[in-house]
Amino acid sequence: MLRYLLRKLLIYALTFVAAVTIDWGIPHLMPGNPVLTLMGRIQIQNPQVAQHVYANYMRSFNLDLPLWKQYYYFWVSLVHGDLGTSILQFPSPVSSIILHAVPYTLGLLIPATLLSWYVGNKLGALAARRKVLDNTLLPFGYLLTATPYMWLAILMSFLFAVTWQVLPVGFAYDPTAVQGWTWTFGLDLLRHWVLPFLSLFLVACGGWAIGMRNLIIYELESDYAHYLESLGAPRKLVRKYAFRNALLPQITGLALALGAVIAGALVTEIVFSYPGLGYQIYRAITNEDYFVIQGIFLFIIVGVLIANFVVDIVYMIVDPRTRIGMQEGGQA
Amino acid sequence: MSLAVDDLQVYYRTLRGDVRAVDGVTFDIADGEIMGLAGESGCGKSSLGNSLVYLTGRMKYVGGTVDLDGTKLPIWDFEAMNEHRFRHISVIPQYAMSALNPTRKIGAMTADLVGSRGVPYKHVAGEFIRRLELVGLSKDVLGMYPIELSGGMKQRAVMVVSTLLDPSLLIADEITSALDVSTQKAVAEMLVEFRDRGFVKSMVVITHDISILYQVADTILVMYAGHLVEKAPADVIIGAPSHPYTRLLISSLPEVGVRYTERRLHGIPGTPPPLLAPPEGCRFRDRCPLASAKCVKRPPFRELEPGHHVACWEVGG
Amino acid sequence: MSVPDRVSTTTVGDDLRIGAAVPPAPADEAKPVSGLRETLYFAVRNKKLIFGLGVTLSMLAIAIVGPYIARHPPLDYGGQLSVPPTTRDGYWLGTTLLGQDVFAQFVTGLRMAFVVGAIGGGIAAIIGMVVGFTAGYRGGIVDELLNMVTNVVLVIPTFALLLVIAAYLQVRGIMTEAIFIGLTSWPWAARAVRAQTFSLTSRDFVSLARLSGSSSRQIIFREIAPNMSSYLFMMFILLFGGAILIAATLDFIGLGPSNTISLGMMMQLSVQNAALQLHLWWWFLPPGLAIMAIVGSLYVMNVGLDEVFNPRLRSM
Amino acid sequence: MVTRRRRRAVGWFLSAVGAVAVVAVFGTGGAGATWQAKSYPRAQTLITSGTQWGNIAGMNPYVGNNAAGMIGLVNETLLRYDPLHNTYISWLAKSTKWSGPKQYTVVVRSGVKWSDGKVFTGSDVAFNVNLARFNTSRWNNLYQNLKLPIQVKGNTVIFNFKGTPNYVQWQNMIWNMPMISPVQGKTIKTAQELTTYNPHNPVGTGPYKLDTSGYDVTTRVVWAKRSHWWASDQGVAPSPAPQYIIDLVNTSNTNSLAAVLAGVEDLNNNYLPGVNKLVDSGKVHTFFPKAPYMLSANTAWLEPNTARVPLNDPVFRRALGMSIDINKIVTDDYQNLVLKASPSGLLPTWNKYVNSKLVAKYGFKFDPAAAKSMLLKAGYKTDSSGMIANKDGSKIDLAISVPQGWSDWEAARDMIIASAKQAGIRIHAVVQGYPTWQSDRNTGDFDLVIDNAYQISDSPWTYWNGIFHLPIITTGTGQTFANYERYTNQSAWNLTQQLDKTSPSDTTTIASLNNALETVLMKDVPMIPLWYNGIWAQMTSKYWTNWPAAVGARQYIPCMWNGYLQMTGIDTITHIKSTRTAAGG
Repeated sequence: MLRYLLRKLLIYALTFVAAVTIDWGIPHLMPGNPVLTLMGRIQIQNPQVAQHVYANYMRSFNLDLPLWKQYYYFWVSLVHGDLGTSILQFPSPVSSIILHAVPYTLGLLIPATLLSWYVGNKLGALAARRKVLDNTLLPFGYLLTATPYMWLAILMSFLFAVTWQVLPVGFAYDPTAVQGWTWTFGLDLLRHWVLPFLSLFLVACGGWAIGMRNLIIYELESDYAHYLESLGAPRKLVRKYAFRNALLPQITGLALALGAVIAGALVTEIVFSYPGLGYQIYRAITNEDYFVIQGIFLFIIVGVLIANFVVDIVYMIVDPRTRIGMQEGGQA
Repeated sequence: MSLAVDDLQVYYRTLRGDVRAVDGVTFDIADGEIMGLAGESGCGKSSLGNSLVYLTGRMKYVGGTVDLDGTKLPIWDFEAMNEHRFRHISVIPQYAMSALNPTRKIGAMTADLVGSRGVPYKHVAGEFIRRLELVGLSKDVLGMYPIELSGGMKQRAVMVVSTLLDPSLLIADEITSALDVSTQKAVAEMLVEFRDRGFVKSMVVITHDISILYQVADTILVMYAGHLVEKAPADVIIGAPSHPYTRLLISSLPEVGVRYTERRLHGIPGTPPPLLAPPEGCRFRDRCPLASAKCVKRPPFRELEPGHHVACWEVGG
Repeated sequence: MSVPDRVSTTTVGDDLRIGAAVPPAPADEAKPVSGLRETLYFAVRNKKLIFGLGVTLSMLAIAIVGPYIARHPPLDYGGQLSVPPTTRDGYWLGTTLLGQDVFAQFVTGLRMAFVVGAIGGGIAAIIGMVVGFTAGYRGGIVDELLNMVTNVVLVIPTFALLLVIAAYLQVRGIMTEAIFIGLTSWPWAARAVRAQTFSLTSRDFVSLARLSGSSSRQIIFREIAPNMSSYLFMMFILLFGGAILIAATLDFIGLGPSNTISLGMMMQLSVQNAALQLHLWWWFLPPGLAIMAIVGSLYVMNVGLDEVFNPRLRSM
Repeated sequence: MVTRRRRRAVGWFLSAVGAVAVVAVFGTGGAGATWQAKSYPRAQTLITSGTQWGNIAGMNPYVGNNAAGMIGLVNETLLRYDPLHNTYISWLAKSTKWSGPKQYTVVVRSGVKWSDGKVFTGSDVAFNVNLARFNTSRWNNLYQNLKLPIQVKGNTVIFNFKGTPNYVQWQNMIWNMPMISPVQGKTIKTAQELTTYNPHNPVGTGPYKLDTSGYDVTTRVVWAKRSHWWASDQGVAPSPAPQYIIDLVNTSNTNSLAAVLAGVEDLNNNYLPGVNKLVDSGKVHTFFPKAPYMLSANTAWLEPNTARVPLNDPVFRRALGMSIDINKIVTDDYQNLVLKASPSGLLPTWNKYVNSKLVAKYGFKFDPAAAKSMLLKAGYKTDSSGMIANKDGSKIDLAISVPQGWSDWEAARDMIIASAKQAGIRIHAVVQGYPTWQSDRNTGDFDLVIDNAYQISDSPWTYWNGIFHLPIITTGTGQTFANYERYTNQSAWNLTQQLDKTSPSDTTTIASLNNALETVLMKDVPMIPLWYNGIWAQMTSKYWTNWPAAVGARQYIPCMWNGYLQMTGIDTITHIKSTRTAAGG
């Protein structure tokens, strides 16, 4: 058991290093020179001076070093939690940009992902139980999963914000709001949170419902279900087993979803001008603000890895098959 | 008289019409009798076995009656049958290897199961453990997941679970086919043991493997293409079969313990007739060395001598 | 785990429960011909499948024919500005704020969607199967390694890589995008295939094949793959739909192809050009609806197929 | 029932997580938040947007992306400039004058106080000019020409120059250099620190100060009105009505437009495609009630890389210019929100420098056919597909690039490609993100780019300098601020420098120099003027009225852009009236 955990940890460590290395490589693979962007903003008139300042910045961004040194220093500063400085928002450090954006994104993603998972699975289980529901509920499920995040966002923005003007078009809170731990501000946040949340929640929910429905139907037709039935076990018991076994793959799905939903969050935040990570990535990508891209992707990588690891553990606990399999050395 | 089946007809619904897998079958099983049910694959023996407990989605009850200890089994009614399943008639399925919920400990699963049948687990727990030990499984098995058991162990566990409520009839479907010879022997002996200890009153053991039946069965019922061919005490079937098909069947056994399996009988040219719209009369006649004009009429399954029934015009005059 | 002590070929034939695709029917019924006939029989009677297929094919038809009947090149700025749908001079879906033909853009976008779906989904499916089979069948260290590769691909945010590519290719085509999507969207497929293979590998008949000394490749392609064929096909369909959605997202954030128009780009441009505020609904509604229709019908079709391939689900 | 309980547990868990997540969002609000519950009073708050893209980088006036409005609302300038009337407005300086051929004298207003209560003096001016000693200051080259130390006598500051002063640049600096408080600025000790300087709450002389509690780098900056402001105290300007000015970070043009329509924003300085429709339907208003709707901010031009064949040939450049259908760009792409550029490209505010005779003589207009025949006459060949080929017969396929995602420029690019084709000139588009586009432009790795480097100013010199500046830097940074087209014309550059060093009083020389430069531009076509980008400004009257307008007294620039408040942007703010409360503040 412990051996298994250690091995997993090792694997994850390796994955992390590999991913981070690729992440680091990105800016260095890019054409164009970030420092020139900065120079463009300082507008130095005297060419000689410009050259001089240029050299300074190249040094302060370590861009004048050989690659292996840059890589080395990248890890060094990483260990010190230093993710570098934004070019576009010079001199703001990348870490502060992330820190400002993270709460908004998590505030959207965590509820949207977990609630959609929970509700979706519930609905799916219901649908698998009753044919009526299966034919009424599921079609919506298909439509929802098939909807591009941004389009649902556009649609809702168009209806609720632009046409009926019942909800704000964007931002995280009203421009005139005074921030603080007050109900007024809390409600204000919620009002701005509803549409982005819904557009994420609905799309994901449909997917989970369909997945669960199909899984349960499979389980209901499996050998153990038939055996129970041929021993006269009531439908209830069989369904109970089916539901619990069908839940397992959905747990893995959850981990994968956390990774995938970032994209959804990105476009949703763009449509609703929601100042989360997604919007920051978008800004950084379109402006090739390398160090911000690097930092945010690093953040995502870590997040996804952790999510996967947690799910591995959870899975190990809830699914005897993996647990036993791994006690016998993992090969099954 | 434990089981009395009278003119039972169970068909498979298919696109091209009904497949007459069980076509007018009549036989009895005495109390304490272990009846072997033999025949090539597709001869309907599994269908017959299933139809007594659990009509799957595409099996259709057409006619006939099944009486167990004098009460008529509503085999056409899935819900009504529940009452009898497990309590009076139980089954060890072909797929015993995968019959247990992989994510539930065997003890817990059994508890759920008997509990759902209105029997408090604690009433049977002791017996359960005793029987597990009887089949050579320690009580630790209760705390194990199926994956932790070998194929043979799972099979034995299923045997015990299926018979936990002392049904009067047990259907054992191909339970030995996945095992090696020695294990088969063991399993076979356990079946007998179960009967002798009265865990079950009587049994139907479905298998290709006549050699196994020789070890366990009191009587053997041979089927061919959805019809009964011959029923007689085991030694008679092995030693002195009278129906031409049975004879060929036995003679084609190279030696006891080796199976002929899927291969069609070498000795006999031709194949069994299709079971959709099968020909009238004896279904074996095309391949039968003794076939005569009479055979176009279906031969009755008549008693040659006490306990020995045969369906053939040509034998026993 | 322990392989059953010894296995007889009979179980293979008689165990009706191996592989969801084998219908539980008497032996004489399980002949391939009738199997195919049967599948077809249920196929033509399966509402979900027919519906899904119908919608998808009609979309495909539009994608193929559309560009020929469109009266204006999709990127031309010829027409009047922001005209609502009209029959006049072929602006059936109206024009954009800058006077481009929405219909032309729409049908071209549809075509792109199918291209991306087919190529992207195809590549992803192939990689996913190779990785999944190997990992699931070999297990052990191979499994762990492939798992790691899968995870790396999984955690590397896709845009990052595309960003690099984008920066290099100053003229990006739809193919680039499709291939890119294929190369990055296979992980879940690999995991699914792995899981399936994993469970099949522990089945008696595979163990048997192993015992009877067939090579891994033979086992995978003769024993395992056929038993999952329907599953794999359905997986491809899902990847197909997924690729279309991913492409839409990439195009929407401006990482799409540079030399053409796509449904995602239509959404991006309409949003950038204030189509919402100016109520130019005919600009931003069609692309989303189309994607929803294609991908949605693919999913419905998928479940339909599932029911067809897997008789146990027909009862539902 | 195990499962029942477990599922309920899951339910609780999830809702708990959800709650936490929501709280997390509250939390961000909490960052440096006050504990009072009220919101900023809308009726007394002016909400603007359109200047700040991406997070607010901070409070450093020497690097871009500083909080919008800081220069003008907090850190003021010695003079202001009104481009619409071409006049300077004495601001922190009571007076400024060229007190000698090599001497400039600034007399600082008395009675001006910093927001920290200290008195604003001449030495504060000297301190700020002395910041130009750091080579990271954009005025460092002017500083090189100063005799040190700067003489300060009370409120009088005297600058003596080593050589002939760069009159134009110096004057330009005087109305653009923000006065930052020496108390805060004294921490700046190195060139590097000048770029990383970032006070928590900048001390200034202006009418507003930062409301730190409302400041959120991702979303907005909040300026709160100061109880006293020298200008209103001394009757130089009315006291601004808005108690608060909130500038929102830009997210997307669309959402800005939506915000304007929803009355969330009072003044928006984004380019909003199709806004003309909303002006015509009376939903928003602009400086001009109809086309061109907007004042002109700068000249968008097509930069040919004059170091490359065939763009090194003036004839070809001229033909290229003649092959561009600018009218179509103006009407279709910009829906008449912009003006077509004059052949010289000088902004309308510089009309007085334009010599119509020269324009008639050297200017050109859209005529693809003429362009083609001109090229053929000049010895260009045509290739198999009938397109223009080089004189040696080699194929011509020019690459044109605009920053990716600038949708209006992308449309313009496509229109240029289309119309050039009529003249047989083959052009294809390349897609680049802004930084790549920029570094390729700076290092000369391009054929054609659309660009607009130089904002409206007090002298065409900034414009000429941008076109003719020499020498061409080919290493490292390449061209950092001018002459990206790499046009090498020493005499033109000499004229430009001469203009810089001509005393503002010598108007005749200035006129002739400008004419000479116009002539070079129109004859040699080092770059091709396209259109004038607008000073995008959409205003709504839900909460504020009395906005600037083309007719009447209020001819101010309604714009918060960096550098525009010290033009007449601040007057816009001091003159608007609330629709809710009694007029004034």
